[in-house]
Amino acid sequence: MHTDMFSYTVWIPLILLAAFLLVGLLSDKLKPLVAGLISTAAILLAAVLAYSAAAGYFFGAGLQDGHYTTLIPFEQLWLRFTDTLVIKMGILLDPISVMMLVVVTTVSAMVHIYSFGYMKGEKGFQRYYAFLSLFSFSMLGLVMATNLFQMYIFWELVGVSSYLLIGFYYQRPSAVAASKKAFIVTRFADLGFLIGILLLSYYTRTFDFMTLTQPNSGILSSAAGVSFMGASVLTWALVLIFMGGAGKSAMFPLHIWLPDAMEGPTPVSALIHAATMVVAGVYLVARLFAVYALGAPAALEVVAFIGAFTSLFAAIIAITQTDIKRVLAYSTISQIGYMMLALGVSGYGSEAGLGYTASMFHLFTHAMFKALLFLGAGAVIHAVHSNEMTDMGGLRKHLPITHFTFLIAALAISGIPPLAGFFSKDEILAAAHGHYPLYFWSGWFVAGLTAFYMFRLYFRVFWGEDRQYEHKPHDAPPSMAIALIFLALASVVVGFIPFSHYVSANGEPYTTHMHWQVAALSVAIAVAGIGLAAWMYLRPGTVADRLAAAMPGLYKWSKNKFYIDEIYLWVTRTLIFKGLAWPIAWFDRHVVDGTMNGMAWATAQVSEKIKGLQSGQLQQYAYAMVLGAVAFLLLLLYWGA
Amino acid sequence: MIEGIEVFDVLVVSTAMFFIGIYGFMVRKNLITILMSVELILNAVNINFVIFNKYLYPDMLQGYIFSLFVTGIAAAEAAVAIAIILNVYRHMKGIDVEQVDTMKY
Amino acid sequence: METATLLMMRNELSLLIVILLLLLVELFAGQGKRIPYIATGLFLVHTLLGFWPLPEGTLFGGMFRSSPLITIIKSVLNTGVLMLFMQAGSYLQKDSNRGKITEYYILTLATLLGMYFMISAGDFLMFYLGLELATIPLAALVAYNLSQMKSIEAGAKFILLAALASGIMLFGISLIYGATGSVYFADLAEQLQLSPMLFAALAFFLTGLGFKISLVPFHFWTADVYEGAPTSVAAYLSVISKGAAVFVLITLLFTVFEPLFAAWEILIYLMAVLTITIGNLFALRQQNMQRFLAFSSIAQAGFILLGVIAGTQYGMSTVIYFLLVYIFSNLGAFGVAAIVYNSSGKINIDDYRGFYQTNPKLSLVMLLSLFSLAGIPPVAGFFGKFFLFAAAAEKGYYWLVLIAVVNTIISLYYYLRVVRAMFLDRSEEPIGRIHSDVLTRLALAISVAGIVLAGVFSQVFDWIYTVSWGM
Amino acid sequence: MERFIFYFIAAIILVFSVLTVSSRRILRAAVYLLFVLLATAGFYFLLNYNFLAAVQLTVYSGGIVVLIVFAILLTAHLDHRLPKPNRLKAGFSGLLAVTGLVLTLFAISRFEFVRSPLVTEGPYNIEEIGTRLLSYGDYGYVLPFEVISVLLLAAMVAAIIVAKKSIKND
Amino acid sequence: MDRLSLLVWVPVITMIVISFFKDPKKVRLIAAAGMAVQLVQIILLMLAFFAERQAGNDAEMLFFKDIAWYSNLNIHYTVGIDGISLSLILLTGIVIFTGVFASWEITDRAQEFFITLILLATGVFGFFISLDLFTMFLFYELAVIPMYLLIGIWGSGPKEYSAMKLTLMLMGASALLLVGLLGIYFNSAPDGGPLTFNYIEISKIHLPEAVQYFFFPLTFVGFGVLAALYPFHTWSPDGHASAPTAVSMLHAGVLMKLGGYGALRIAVMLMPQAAHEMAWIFIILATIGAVYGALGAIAQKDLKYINAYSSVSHLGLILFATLIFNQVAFEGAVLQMISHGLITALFFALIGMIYSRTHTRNIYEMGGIMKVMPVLGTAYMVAGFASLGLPGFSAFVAEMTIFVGSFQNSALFVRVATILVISSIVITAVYILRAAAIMLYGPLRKQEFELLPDARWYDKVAVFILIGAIAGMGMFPNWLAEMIYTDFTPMFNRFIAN
Repeated sequence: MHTDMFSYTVWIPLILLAAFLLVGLLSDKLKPLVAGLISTAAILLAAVLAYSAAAGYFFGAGLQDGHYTTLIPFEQLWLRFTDTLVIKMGILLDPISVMMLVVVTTVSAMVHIYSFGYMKGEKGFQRYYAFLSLFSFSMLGLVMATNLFQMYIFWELVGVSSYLLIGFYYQRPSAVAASKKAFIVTRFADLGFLIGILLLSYYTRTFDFMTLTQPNSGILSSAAGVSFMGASVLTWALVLIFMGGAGKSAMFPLHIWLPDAMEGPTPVSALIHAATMVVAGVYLVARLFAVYALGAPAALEVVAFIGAFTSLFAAIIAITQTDIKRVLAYSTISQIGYMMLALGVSGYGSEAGLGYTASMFHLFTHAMFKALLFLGAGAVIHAVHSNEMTDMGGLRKHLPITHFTFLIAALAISGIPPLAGFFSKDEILAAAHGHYPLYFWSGWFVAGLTAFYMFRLYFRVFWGEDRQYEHKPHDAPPSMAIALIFLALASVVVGFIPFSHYVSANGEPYTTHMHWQVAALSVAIAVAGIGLAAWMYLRPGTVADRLAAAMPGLYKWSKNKFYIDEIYLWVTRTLIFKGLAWPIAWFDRHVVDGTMNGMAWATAQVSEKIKGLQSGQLQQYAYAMVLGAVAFLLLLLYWGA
Repeated sequence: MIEGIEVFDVLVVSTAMFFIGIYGFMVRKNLITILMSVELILNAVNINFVIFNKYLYPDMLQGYIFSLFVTGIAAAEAAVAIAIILNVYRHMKGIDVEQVDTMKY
Repeated sequence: METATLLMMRNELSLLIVILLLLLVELFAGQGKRIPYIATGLFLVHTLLGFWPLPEGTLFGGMFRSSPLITIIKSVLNTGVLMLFMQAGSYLQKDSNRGKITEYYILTLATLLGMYFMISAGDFLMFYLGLELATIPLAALVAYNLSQMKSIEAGAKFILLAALASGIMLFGISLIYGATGSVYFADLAEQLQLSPMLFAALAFFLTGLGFKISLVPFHFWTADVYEGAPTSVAAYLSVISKGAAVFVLITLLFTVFEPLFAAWEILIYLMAVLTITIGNLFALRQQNMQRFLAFSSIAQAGFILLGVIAGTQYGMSTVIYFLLVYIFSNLGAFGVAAIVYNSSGKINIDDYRGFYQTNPKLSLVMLLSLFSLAGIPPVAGFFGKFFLFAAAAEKGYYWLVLIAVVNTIISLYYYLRVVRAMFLDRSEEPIGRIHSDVLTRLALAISVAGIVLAGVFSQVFDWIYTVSWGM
Repeated sequence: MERFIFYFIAAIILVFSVLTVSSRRILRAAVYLLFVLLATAGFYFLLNYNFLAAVQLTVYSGGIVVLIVFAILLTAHLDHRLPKPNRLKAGFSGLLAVTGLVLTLFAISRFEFVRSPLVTEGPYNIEEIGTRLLSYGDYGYVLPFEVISVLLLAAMVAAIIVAKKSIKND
Repeated sequence: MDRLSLLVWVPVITMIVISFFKDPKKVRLIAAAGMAVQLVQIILLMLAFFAERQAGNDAEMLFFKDIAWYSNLNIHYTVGIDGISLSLILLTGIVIFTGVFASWEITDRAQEFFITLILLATGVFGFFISLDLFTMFLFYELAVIPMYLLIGIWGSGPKEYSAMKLTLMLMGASALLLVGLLGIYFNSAPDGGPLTFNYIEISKIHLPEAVQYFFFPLTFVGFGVLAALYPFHTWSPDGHASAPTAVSMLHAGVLMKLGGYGALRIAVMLMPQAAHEMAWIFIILATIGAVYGALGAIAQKDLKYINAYSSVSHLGLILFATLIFNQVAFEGAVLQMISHGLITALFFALIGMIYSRTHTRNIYEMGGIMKVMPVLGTAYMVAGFASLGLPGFSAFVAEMTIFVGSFQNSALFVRVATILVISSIVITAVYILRAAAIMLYGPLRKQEFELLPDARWYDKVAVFILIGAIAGMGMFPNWLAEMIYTDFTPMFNRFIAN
């Protein structure tokens, strides 16, 4: 009954798929504008459907008997392995998927619109929109997945869309390298995801989220009961699945691809690498939260730890970066770390699941203001044709709209009330505090760092002196401005949504309360961060440089991102390529193949060596004959005796 | 039937002769002497046939006649062989067996 | 003795008549260019007559045997010889052969007659006579190319080694006679038993036949003789002479030497392994086409031993079937080699480079023949080899089969070398376009037809199988 | 008595056999071969196989040896001495021959020959042999007889074409 | 003429017709027409097959036809198909059809080329329809031998060496196989009765275990070599590198599947005990093959070498799956055969097309050619994505089926091997993207490439059909998977019963 109501939701991804196929296949035959319009129309339509679904779900059909149920309005068998292990393609509606629908379609729609201005005149405009549609399709498929395998499928598809979009400027070697890196790193993480799925499904005999997340179903007991190397198999499986999530969400140590992914067009960064795809990992853990929380709390600890560590780690790096998109990228990593942390510290239940709600809330708000930050950064880059902060300054006069919206976003991310970030961050910190104080303090410190680096960025870009610009920077064209303004509004507004009324770990709505101490502390440190940034960067001076000189070690490590890239390079280049691949190639050609050739060679050698037998000498032939006869005789006498 | 002589005694002689012939075949340098060795071999075979016939199976003439035929064939063989050997001589101006090795390996 | 029973020797008699007619032709018609046609025609008649089935039976107190199987093998040999004659015509019409064309036919047919008797022999005397009749004139044929030292040398090597081999074999026969008092096969089978002297007899006897079939280590003459002999004689040696000897070997082993199975099994096993391997190893390195085919035919003989050692009715029929196929294949290969040599004087494998450019049809014949020799489907050689392997496998000689099949890889290498020269390599100056005469082309066509059809149509094999009951 | 004659003949056969294959004068070797063949004939006489002995004398001694001598005369100078055989070759060949001899004799010695109780007093007369050769029943030899005649014919043809001068060259 | 034999006769007739024409233009048209007929025929066959199955015909083999051939060895010409062979026949039909288009530009001895090429395909078709081990073996060898000529005459690089190596190694394998088949045959009637080569008959009996232990390795290795079983895979890089485009396509696409199919259907299915006992050896080899091939591919410069090693890796997956003894894994093996066949054919087709333009296959000598050949470049990327197992393409379906299937075997050894094998998909991503990055992307490396033409119509035919098939199978996998899975059931039940 209720499910029928939502059966139209299947069209949300399908519209986008159709747009992708249409634009992608016709590609050059379409006028760029037409292609863009098709894609944009599709995403707008999808957004409308998504909003109506959200409305229908949250304010109507979703709430049954006091908690939000999971609805599956559409499901189709796709591939059958065994009787129970089947991959279905379906649509799953529950609070977080509906929320994600909204996020994805919203941000995506904004990016589509924004891109009209940003990508204008680019070669491959059609291709760009096709890829955007593909991405949106995949992302929606991912969030609405009804089972692990469907999720994995779309997981891979968003990965490839990301690859395609990062490498959009394929003639730029750095873009190509970045796209490759992004794909391979996430793919490596997905290996864990896949093995995790296989392991989990082997014991539970199902991929279905519905079945898996059923509390008290006992389905997890077999996996929880088997232990391997000190932990239950279920823990292993969930840690492996989390590995996939960590890869996609750029958790340490799999974060390295995300900063490089900034080689892609900026709107893409906003969409994929800030708002939607990178939070897929968070979404994944949230989706399986019941399994984590009920089946393997140890795995959840891993999530919390990785989240906390990553948020701190990335924030430290963000301080010293000079490429504005990279700052934002590390900021994203840091914020996603927050979300992970929140999930990790959450319990199962409504009130106990504050972390869960907080995580989703932050995901939601973050999507808005981080997309805004990126789009703003895009507008800046569009204006000055550079990513480097050193090439910027004093832009507030030239780009008033951008400046204003950017400021809102920066405040939001810094957690200044009453902007969106404040509320969600407050909940996260509160949840962390309830779980383990160290996480709280680290999160609190990160909040300060966040404010600092965001305003470092803000001040250096929009304040200070004008630089030598090639041509006068001009503000964003209308299409871009619309997106900026819309998102700015969202950043202001969404914080007031009573999120816990809609999203909770077990589906039961509840009400959260403001944690005043936590809020005060976090606002204080945010303000301190902003103040520090203002002190260091607002006035001309060399405070920052001196400070850097004072802590050369830390500065250098931070500036070089703790040399993680180098370690990876060493592992791949030296260990895998030089240490494994090349030796194997050599081994194959020379030893394995050499053996085969050697056999041929040996045969030829034997042939050469024995050619003397055929000496042309009559008497040697006779000798051989007699020898043969006598040898035969001897043989027979020997055997016969 | 020779008094006091057993089959084996004769066989010793013939076998020895046979192997002497074989030795000659393998060692002699001249094509004609090789042919002579062949004659020794055939002769040894003949003795075998004859002695078996005489001592063991005198009721029938199988060995006896066999040796007759062997003799005949030896002659035919010798004739053709010698014709060929003469041709070798015509080409090589010599019949040293070790020179007859233009084809090998 | 009735005349009717004498008809059991119809094959021999008609062949004898052909020989005599040719002698008459020699006397009265001189040495014309028409002789090849006359001889081929006469032999064609003889061949056709040969297909007329004959009753089973013996003549001359068991000295001469006849059975459907024997008739078949004779017909098989006839077919081979007929094709050979068709191919040989153009060679014989060369000036250097003037004055001895008829002799070629007479001698060839005399050896064929020898083989008939060898095959039909019911006692060792007939066998020996047949063998010698099949050998001595051959020496003259080998040395046929009198102007060439190689040919003479080949003749000398052949006759002397043949004499040695038959001498050794005779010694073996004499020991058998000594042990049993009879040279009649029918008597022997009952009387033989394992004893050291018979081991000696067996070893010596196998030396003689091994020489004929060119089994290792009695094979050394083969390459030199094939190389020196005229191509058609080499072909004759490799298919007809060898085929007859193989047949005799298998009949003798399974009739006369049946009681000594345990002994000769080892020897045949050993010889099979050695022959295949050594033949292949030497074939690898050959340049001269005839020499190459010589070693190839040695290796093929080794494969035949697989069917011999199986020693069943099935094994027997596979051997005969293989011989038939082998005749087609080898005559195809030799035929092309002969055509090339006679028209261009080229005999090395490297000379065949780019052969396909100029002579696509001939090179296809060669290709099919070589593939058949190598045992590649769907040509008949594949079936032949498969059946041989099956025959050996049936008796559990899996290791032997394994050795043999591994050897087929080596053999494939050298067969493909020729293919490579013909098809893959391009040459600046390939062998020119060759026009061969009608008979030769017909012979090659028969070869090809045989190669292609003998495998696909199982009736051929079935027929042989049915007939070989009376072995 | 006969025994001693046999020993004498055996000695001649063996000694001259060895000489045949070792003499370095080729014509002498031929003569030694003749002695061997004659001694063999003597042996046949001793066995009372007179016809066979006669054939041995005529065909072997009279035919083959004469043929060989002719060939020698055509191909070699009379005072020519063959070079000494290669030591290695002779050594190996000798070793092989002796091994073969020992093995063969060993094999033969293990066989118990049963002497026939029948004591047919030869000599077979020529008539009997002739009848045998021309009869076609059991143990009749007309077929081999015919075959060998074909063989001889063929051998003759063979010898002729080989002996013919090659047209092109000479 | 029965329906299945037509699969052999159509190519044969095509060859005969081709032999009357010399002009390359006509020849290729005839070849294309013939193969089109063949493809249509296969599709009709599929429809008929489904109709039969729908109608409830659950015989193991449909369109069964049996003609006695060599009676004394009990050799028959027996044909019949089930879903497994049918799907591989479809694969072959597609690959040979596109292969003709990929060979469109061949003018040197075109007549001979197409005849030999189609001869090869004939062998493959024959192999897949055969149910008689002898006939099967015959067709198997028939399919291998034309390779020699095809590579040797129309190949490039050290073609003669490669052709010889390939032929010898494959024939060497078939030598082992021959012994294996004979062994099976002569033990096919343990309780007396006539011996048989008939696959169905043999699969019903229980071969003595001692026999299995001797002949299973021979048979498995015999087929395995063709499926690039480590360490007998070395013919494959050289062979593929030297082969002309269509031949590489057919060889990697179809011929190597003969090995996988045989290893599964004959070696494993007929000798289950030995397979079970000895599986660990071959699992190790297959795992090495899967990982090692992928790693080896990273270090290659030549596109064809990359793809050849990639094939080693993917075929390793197939062989691996055949040794898990699980119906899902078996199904996965077959799916992977089809999937890899299509993908690798596409790869080789594209490599051939690119090579014919740039005259190099060294990725370092290219660079940025996406700009001048967007269609080919995009297609190459599609092939790459398909190859690295992206959802939506066939390889994903196949690989996941294998992985899920393999994971059902909970032995620690198998599990470790499975995880290693799964890890190969990451390495696959590395070499695929590496090659693409170097070759397609970045600035155009050579100015003379600026003028190179993009895909011509016949190129597009080949490429689009293959992409269509890959994507079709990737997006709607279940009908194929169900068909294969269902048709494995009787076989698998016997397997379990044994």
